[in-house]
Amino acid sequence: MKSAIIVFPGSNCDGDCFHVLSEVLGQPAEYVFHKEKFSAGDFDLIVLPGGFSYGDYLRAGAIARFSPAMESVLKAAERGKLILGICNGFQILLEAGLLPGAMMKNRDLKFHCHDVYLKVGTADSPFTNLYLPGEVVKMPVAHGQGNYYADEDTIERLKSENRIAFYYSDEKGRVTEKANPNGSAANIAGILNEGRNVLGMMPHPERCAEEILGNADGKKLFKSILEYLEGRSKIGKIGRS
Amino acid sequence: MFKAKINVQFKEGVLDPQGAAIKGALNHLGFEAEDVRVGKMIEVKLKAASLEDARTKVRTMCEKLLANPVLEDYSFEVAEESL
Amino acid sequence: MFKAKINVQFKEGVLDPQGAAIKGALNHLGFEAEDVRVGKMIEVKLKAASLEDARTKVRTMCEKLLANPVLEDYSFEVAEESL
Amino acid sequence: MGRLEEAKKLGLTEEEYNLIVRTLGREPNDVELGMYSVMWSEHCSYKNSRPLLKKFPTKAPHVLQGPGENAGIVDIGDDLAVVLKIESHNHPSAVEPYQGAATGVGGIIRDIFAMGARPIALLDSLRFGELDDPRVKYLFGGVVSGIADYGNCMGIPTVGGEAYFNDVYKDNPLVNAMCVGIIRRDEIIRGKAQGVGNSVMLVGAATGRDGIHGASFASEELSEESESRRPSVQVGDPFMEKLLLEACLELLKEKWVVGIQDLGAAGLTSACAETAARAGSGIELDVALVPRRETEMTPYEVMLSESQERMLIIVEKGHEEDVKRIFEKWDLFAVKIGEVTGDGMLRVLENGKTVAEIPAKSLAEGAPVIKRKGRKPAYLERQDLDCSKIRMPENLGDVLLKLLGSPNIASKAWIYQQYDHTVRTDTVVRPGSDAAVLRVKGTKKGIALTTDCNGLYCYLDPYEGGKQAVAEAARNLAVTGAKPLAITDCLNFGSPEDPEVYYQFEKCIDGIAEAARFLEIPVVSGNVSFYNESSERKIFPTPVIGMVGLLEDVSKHCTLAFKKPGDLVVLLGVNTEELGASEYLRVIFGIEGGRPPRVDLDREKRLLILCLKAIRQGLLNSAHDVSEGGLAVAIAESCIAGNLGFKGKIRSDIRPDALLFGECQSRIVASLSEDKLPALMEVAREAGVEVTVLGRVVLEHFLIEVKDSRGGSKRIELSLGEMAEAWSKSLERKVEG
Ligand SMILES: Nc1ncnc2c1ncn2[C@@H]1O[C@H](COP(=O)(O)OP(=O)(O)O)[C@@H](O)[C@H]1O
Ligand SMILES: [Mg+2]
Repeated sequence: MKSAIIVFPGSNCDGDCFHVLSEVLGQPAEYVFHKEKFSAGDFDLIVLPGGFSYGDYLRAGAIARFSPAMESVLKAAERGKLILGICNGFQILLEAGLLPGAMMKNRDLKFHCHDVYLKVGTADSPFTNLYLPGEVVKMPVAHGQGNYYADEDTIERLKSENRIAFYYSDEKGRVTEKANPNGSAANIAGILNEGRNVLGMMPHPERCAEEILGNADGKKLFKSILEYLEGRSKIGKIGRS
Repeated sequence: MFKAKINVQFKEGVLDPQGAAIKGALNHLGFEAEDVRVGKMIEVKLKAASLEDARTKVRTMCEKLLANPVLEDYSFEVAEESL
Repeated sequence: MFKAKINVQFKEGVLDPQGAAIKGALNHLGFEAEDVRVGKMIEVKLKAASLEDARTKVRTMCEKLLANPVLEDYSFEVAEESL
Repeated sequence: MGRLEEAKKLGLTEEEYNLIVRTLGREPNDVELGMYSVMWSEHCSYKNSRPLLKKFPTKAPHVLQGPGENAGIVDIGDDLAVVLKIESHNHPSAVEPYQGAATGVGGIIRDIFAMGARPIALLDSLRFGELDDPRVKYLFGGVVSGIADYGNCMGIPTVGGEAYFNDVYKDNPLVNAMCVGIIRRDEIIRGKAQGVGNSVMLVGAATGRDGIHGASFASEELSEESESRRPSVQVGDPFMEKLLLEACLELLKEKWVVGIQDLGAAGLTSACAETAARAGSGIELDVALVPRRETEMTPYEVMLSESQERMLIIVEKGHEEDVKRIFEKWDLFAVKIGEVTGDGMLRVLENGKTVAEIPAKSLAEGAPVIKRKGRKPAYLERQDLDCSKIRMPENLGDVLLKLLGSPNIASKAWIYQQYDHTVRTDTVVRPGSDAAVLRVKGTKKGIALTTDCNGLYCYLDPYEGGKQAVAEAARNLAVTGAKPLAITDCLNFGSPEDPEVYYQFEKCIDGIAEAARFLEIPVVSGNVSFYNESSERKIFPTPVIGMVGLLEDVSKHCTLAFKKPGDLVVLLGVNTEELGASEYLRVIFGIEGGRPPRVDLDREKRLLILCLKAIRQGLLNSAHDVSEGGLAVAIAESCIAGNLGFKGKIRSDIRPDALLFGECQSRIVASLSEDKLPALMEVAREAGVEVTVLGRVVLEHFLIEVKDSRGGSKRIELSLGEMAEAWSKSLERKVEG
């Protein structure tokens, strides 16, 4: 499993993703600078890391999506390569149209950095196959603009197509208003594209993938990807590609 | 040189957290604000061949970058700037 | 009911990092933007006794809350709204 | 107007002016006068404080860089070193809280990467007036979001700090930011302009008219007039700084980089004068080459601008294009503005014509030291508080709840949850404990970070207060399992021209120096902020101590949370009857008085040794130092953090409120499994520290009984829920309510 981590100007979780993929999972990973195009064939997984690309000026992710590397990301997505956008990476995927909807400022207008509980919405994806559907996991969030918005039809579609990967929930898995840290529609914390090869999520699995950090719930996400790519996952092969 | 004043606002029906907060604060200060919407006002000075050309350019800017069609509407005015 | 359109902008000379980033992006996209400044456009619907009263109120809002006098200037228009 | 008059208007004294004339051998022109006035302001020259700062112990075998550079550096083994520095941004934050705090964070980060280090953590030490005041609320909210937005965007976790509220800070909030970086020992870079003919380059943001005379602004009291000078406030651009950081770190790997210096207060003037003075060289530059954001800037404005996010780089001649290539990658410019000369002069040209010419050493180091004499303030003479006149409250449970809800003790989550404190995936112990712990990737090690100072103690006894700040910081590190390594200090005081303030300053320094020496923790960097007063109030003397400690094995760290029902809860150290200066007296009786608790440094040292040993040997399940609010609050905090209760009995003849809420020093509340008690006793005996069993960790009840030898007793009985409620929501309610 070889990963590319795209470095946008202002990315700041690129090193964290690199660390998890290479040190914790022991898999090869490379940084790709936003000014470079790359060949989708060279990588199995493309990570759009968190941070503040272009300072989040104008709108989070709005400027980054025009970078040359994103052209390659679009092509790779089309070819069914796995794309994982975390936090700012999710915002970029939305702006680029690879995922539906948009992000707004958190409803209390404050940046939120703390652990949240997530209910796994679907285990039927390359990213979540090691989780159980409905399983509750803990992950840190750290964002000021994680208030997911989409019109009702889109939300309905995401639900009916089983594309909501994670919901903000309480410790017991109840998807309540109180457990929603930012005002996201339907408590959405992460969604898949139609082909299920693109995942965008606000919480940071790379920040909770090691015991020393007190929580390794996020490691399963990266391991799911590995399982999938090595053909061992219970979900078999998705979509085209 | 042309100068465009571009106004980007949330679509009708999108709940604007910043507007809601300001409304709360205004009412707390004793004003009777019924509705508050916060948008962006972006002023761009640009080169273009003509006013028409400038208008086309500004529209493209808005569609490509300045407004997010999922959430936002935009409107603008363009005027020629004398140096 | 009155409707105010309030425009809040950085004072001359104050660094506008957001404007600079947008300018960069526009030029990257092939536009010839010379200068970009980003401000806020705040629309407030408010109750007031008269247009005059509404103007006074909006001015006070700006001074107390909506604009930061250290860094920002404001301007506004008020109109009466028919229901 | 005569030159001298003009000099005075710029804040220079007649004596200083005469010295300038003597140094130059002529009258200074406008540009020169402006340059002198900022460089010789207190903020840049430390002219009021330099002799006293010499009292600090600054040397130790692990110190690689002491005071005098952009930041201090200490060795942590494995070829790695930690870089640390704290700085104030009080005055700018009082005028424009959001930008003031943001640019404060930006500035301290630049100090760290100017040494070649990767910044890995931020801390913020805050003091504000009481939150009932709307303006205070505005300032506080603005400062917190300014710090958040800057640090978060940079991707540097803000892992700790303090927040204290008291009316004395109403007009002059304190905003101190600390940054810590990590560097390979062999990659340390210094801010020196060496090698005649080498190129001096300016990189980062374009220069505007921001913050001209900011440094002198920070060197005077806040007044109506300074309010009206507001436009000089700078705006921070964290995105630009992030690019600058990455570009600089990439650049600094190159062997042909000679020196680097951030542009902070006094902008280009200071950066050039300091780098040249450190190397004993000169610099000649042409202001016409400086990229600008605004038109028609004069040489004066260019030299004094405090536009943020800029750095000065000195490279070997011939490598200018290499520098440009690296900065272009990050969409930044790099421009050669001048070169290093051998004549020791800072020569400023405009299009080839000389507009200023000053010996660099005179600018950077030549400000005449001002010798002042302190006078013991009258309030210190009539201070003794007769605690026997204080009636004991009926219900000590209510007292505990009130204390837990005091913003000075209550949870600071409202603040630190707005700070990204988990980015970089090193944060092993997050904010909310006594000190943050970060792992050091690639090693087994960890570092612990804290900032501490109790301004009320320092006010009521500057010497003891100074000592206590160091002792408490060390204790906060020790309870995580970290051995204290180094101090960076931020000395926030009123006007040094006031002999009583000067007295406070001198005594605080004596106390800090004494404790640092005794506990063997060198001071490696710091900052002085004077003139924190308005016509109505002076702040408490507030010498904030930032401290870094080392854990040899980060997996053996300890936290304050109780872990297991059934564990024994013990007190390490002894209780003494000291009620003075306590949060208890302040909150319950409105008294800010009495003698602050004494620190017996010998006792403190033994306690630190015991705590470190016990944690290293894996004896303790939790450890928490006793500070504001005393023993009862400390136990309650360990309960709330662990979501567990406590049941215990304490036998003592100290009056119950003093026992429970007095803030006597050198105490730690720890919990451990019962079978480890003999081993702990053994280590404690060796260290010479008393250990008392206080009770046990239980599921949810909270019960403390106090019994004296005459059969008297008092009790506190509460539910965990009500304590947690009082503690966790209080600050949020104050700010948002
Ligand atoms: N301004 C702040 N920024 C970040 N963290 C803070 C701030 N104020 C307090 N904290 C955190 O809250 C916790 C409690 O702070 P404090 O009561 O000062 O601890 P102590 O008494 O142990 O020094 C610490 O973990 C501290 O780092
Ligand atoms: Mg403590």
